[in-house]
Amino acid sequence: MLQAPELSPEQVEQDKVYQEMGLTDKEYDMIKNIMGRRPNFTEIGIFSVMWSEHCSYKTSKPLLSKFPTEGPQVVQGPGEGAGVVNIGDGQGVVFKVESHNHPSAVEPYQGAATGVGGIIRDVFSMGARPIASLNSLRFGNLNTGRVKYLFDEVVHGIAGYGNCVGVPTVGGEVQFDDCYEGNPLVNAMCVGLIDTKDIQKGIAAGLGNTIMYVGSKTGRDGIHGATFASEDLSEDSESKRSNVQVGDPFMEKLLIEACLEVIHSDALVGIQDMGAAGLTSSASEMASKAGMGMEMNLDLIPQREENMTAYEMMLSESQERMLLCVKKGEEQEIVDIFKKYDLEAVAVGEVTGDKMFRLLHKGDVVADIPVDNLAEDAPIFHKESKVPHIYEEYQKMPAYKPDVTDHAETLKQLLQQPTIASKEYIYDQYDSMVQANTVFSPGSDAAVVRVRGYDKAIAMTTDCNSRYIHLDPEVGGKIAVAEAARNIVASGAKPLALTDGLNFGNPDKPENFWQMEKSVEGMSAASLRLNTPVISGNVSLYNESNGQAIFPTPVVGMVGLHQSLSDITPSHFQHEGDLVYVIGETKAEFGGSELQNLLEGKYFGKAPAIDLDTEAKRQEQLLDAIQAGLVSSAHDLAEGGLGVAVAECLFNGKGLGAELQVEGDVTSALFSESQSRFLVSIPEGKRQAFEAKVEDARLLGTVTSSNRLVVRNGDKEAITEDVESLQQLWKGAIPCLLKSKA
Amino acid sequence: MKFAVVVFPGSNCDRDMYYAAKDALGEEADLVWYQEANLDGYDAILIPGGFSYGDYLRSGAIASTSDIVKQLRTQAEKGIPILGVCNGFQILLESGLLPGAMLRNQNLKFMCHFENLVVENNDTLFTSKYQKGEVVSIPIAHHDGNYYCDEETLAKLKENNQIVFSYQNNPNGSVADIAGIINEQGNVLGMMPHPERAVEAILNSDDGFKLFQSMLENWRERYVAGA
Amino acid sequence: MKLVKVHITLKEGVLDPQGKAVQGSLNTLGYDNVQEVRVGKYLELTVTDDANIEKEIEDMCNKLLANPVIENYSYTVEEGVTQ
Amino acid sequence: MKLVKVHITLKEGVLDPQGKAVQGSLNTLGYDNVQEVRVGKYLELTVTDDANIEKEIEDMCNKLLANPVIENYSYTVEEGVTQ
Ligand SMILES: Nc1ncnc2c1ncn2[C@@H]1O[C@H](COP(=O)(O)OP(=O)(O)O)[C@@H](O)[C@H]1O
Ligand SMILES: [Mg+2]
Repeated sequence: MLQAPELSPEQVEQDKVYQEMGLTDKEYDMIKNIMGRRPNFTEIGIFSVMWSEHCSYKTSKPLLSKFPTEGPQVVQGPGEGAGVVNIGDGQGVVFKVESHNHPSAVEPYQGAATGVGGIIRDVFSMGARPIASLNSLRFGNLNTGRVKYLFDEVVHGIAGYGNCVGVPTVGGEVQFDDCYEGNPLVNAMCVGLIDTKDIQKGIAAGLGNTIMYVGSKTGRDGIHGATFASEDLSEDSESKRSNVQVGDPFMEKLLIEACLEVIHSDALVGIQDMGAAGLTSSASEMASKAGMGMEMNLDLIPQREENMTAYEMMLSESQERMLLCVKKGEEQEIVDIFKKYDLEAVAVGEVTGDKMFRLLHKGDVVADIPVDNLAEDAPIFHKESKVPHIYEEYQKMPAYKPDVTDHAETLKQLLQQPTIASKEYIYDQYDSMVQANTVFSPGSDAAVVRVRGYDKAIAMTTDCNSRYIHLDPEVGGKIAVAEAARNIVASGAKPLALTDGLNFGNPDKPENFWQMEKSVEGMSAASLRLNTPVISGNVSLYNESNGQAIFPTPVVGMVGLHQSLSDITPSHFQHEGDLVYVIGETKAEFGGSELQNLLEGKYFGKAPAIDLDTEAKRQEQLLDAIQAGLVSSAHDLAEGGLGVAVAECLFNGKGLGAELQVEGDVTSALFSESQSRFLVSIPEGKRQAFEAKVEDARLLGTVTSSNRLVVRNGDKEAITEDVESLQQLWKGAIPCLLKSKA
Repeated sequence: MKFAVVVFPGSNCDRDMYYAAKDALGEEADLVWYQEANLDGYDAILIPGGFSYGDYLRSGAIASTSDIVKQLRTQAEKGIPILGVCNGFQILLESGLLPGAMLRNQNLKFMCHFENLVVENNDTLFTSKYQKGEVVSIPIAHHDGNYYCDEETLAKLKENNQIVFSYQNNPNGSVADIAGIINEQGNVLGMMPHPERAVEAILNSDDGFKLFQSMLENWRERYVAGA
Repeated sequence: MKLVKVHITLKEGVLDPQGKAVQGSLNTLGYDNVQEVRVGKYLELTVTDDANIEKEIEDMCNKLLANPVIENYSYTVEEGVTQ
Repeated sequence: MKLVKVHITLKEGVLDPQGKAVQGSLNTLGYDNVQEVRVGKYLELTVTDDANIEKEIEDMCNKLLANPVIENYSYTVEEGVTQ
């Protein structure tokens, strides 16, 4: 059977095998130094995964340290499986985002499915019950067969896994742009609920305590190039086998229930999922965090395939596996709990006092590494940064002035842009209601899930307009955070904290690194000003195809709290006769806008400006008005500007319409993407109270029962359209693109 | 009234069902693990939705071979009301407690949204609080909800008034727009839509609540008032 | 060791939404000569030798592997390959 | 008319959760001699006669019927039965 011929330490050095594993000569020398000898094949494999960006954050750590991570609401910041914020009553909300971009490009269904599974494990390994999932997706334009296939299969994979494990998928976002054609992005976020007294840590503490393995058996899943590059693969074996990771959501569901039972056992010391770099990272991190060492006997690891080598077992990314540290002598208690769910908990090692990570296999010591050098003390590299030429050009360009004559027609076209069009095709495939707590399913600004038994609810969203970040990463980074917070506020909740998914190109290119730096600075400034500290996150680099990087895409996942269920505010208009206001001023800002894309087929110029003090003030005032019961509906203005936002407010099948009056340049009024704006409707009788609270609100018109959208500019009618037909265009756009022949 | 909610490996609407009985309706309810359950002494049995055994092979198939199905049969014969929702319905079909089978939705996709159902038969233990012909809004969430039976079976279902709910706009291709059917004896109801997700206005509909109320009222009439 | 190959197909007369969709896609891709597609399952069971194997396989099919309301099954028993 | 029978199976090394669940269930039902189960697909295509049929079937498998990243396929072409 397949077996990597184990190369000798000398060969590893001589043939520079470590390079195929992603280590540089310099890193190899560092490792040799740490070990005081040449590392063997297994050891170098272990270093290569632990020192990869994914596990060590070796290039992004200096940037991540800029994020504000503290606040009175923060219970657990970055450093554990997921972050935790306080929501009162002894409860916390646990959340994190994770990317699965490259696996999804290779095998979209399984790539997306295992991405969902992985992030759910991060959340329940903290001891929390997963209560909601969200995602953030990026694809090329839906005009090639390959992109359509990727899109369909990714959505199918998210649904296939999420629906089966019984965690409602309540929200997400998707954007289509050519830069993602060869490198789609699949980021998944999971939110959990916990009694804060139950929070678990991934530590292997207590000399002599037992390390136990639970879940799926280990196969050769996801072991990358390295093994196969170093052996003679006959064509036959290549075509007959595959290393793609396959998810088993049924196993995950059993693990969720069993682990949430196990956390109440006094026998449990620590628990962690096996995520990226599987057994290697979970084991070494648990030991390193506890200041201990660990010894494992690989003969005891449950194995799905025959003749697996130590290297293969340690690098396998088989899914649905957990590692536990259990008090010595109390293993049976743990075994019994898992047994009820048909799961086997197997003792595979123990905590040692020498801070070494030692592995035995078939009677030999196959690895013996100072554990801190793998985890806590992995190296950090400071990359070169350089302002990209294109940025300077964008900054010099005169403001883009779109030429629009038929505003009604333009609105119709914008509503059919896939990034704006209805995402029902996607979210109808997600079970968004299981657990029976979903107040707002996908389709609102923020998803809302009530906390059963309390008068409160949790709002959540994912956001990132990467077009602005492409034009100006610092401003775009601010906007990404501000937009997420705006969505939370529009739903009537107070933003609490965020998780970030940093998706970028190759950081070795100084221009890319500059984008990372600036995005992070912008995001940090906004999270500081809006009091939404960063409590968890994920970094995915090298998102490129054919040497072309994606738009920088630092996804923001944000969570907020509704202090009372009565604060929950829909984004759609509710009642005939309500007054419609826009909060915030509108300037002629079209750089990176949906209109620019529609008219020019590309993005250029300056991103819309954002002032964080103004942003914060408007959010606070609107939330105040909502909490005072003055607001019927609230929606943030985003892609496509006011025109698109008004139309969206009418798309709830209530047969309502609106009559609005806009001032000045109609194109700007309708389609500019100026920041920090909301569209709200309020009962006529609350007018005075509302205007007293919200400074920058301007009356636009009223909600009618006519099922027509009418927008006037002076005495000219800029738009008079039937809401029903607008809605059909908006709803039909994505299914229509998918059906059209590539 | 005392409800048992049977939990299989992979059930995921078990708690939803439990809360519908316990919190919304305010009656007693137990979550019972399929291997340990003793169904004697319960006034009604709820088989929740989800993906028992991952829905591998066929939805509900593996669960339908487990020992607890024997107990379900015994209780059904005794006249105890049994409600199977979604995967629960699929398990009842696979075990032969209800006739027919489920195929994949016609569009091959999982779908989750509110559907309008027509109450075709309000003369059952489960629907007496509804009006005949009443249209109710209840969510669906399934991949294999395309109900199939042969013509002979369908004729029998119609003749005996066993079709309890039908879809106003058939979303999945079910024969005769069937959303829920009852056994001949009138105490085993299977339905794809999820009434337990529609028992409070804050969840966007409470149209499912009357189903639980009907069960309670009928139980009271039979055992409390009558006794 | 025996290798049992089980084929499970939808009964005639039972609508096959998957088959229909596959056929539609094939036709869209230009394979106009595909007249009909039926999608079934194919299971490979590795079973230790046993005198009663045929009877057992039939039992398994009836009890679990196939649903007689909608499906037919057939099977073959081969000498298993020891890898 | 030809009847094309296509078997699609998971490649070696690929986890088959479905097969595992079926095996577990068969074992629970008392069929202890079932050592392994792998679940695949079985398709029957009715295709009008065509000189190029083998090439076309392979194309169809590669493009649509099988997922070459994780699945293998094999097929046979038989004289179709006209019913
Ligand atoms: N971009 C980021 N911003 C803030 N925290 C981050 C970021 N990326 C990773 N982290 C934090 O670093 C820790 C380790 O992350 P990671 O290795 O992705 O977790 P896991 O091992 O669970 O996959 C986590 O607590 C995570 O929240
Ligand atoms: Mg983790």
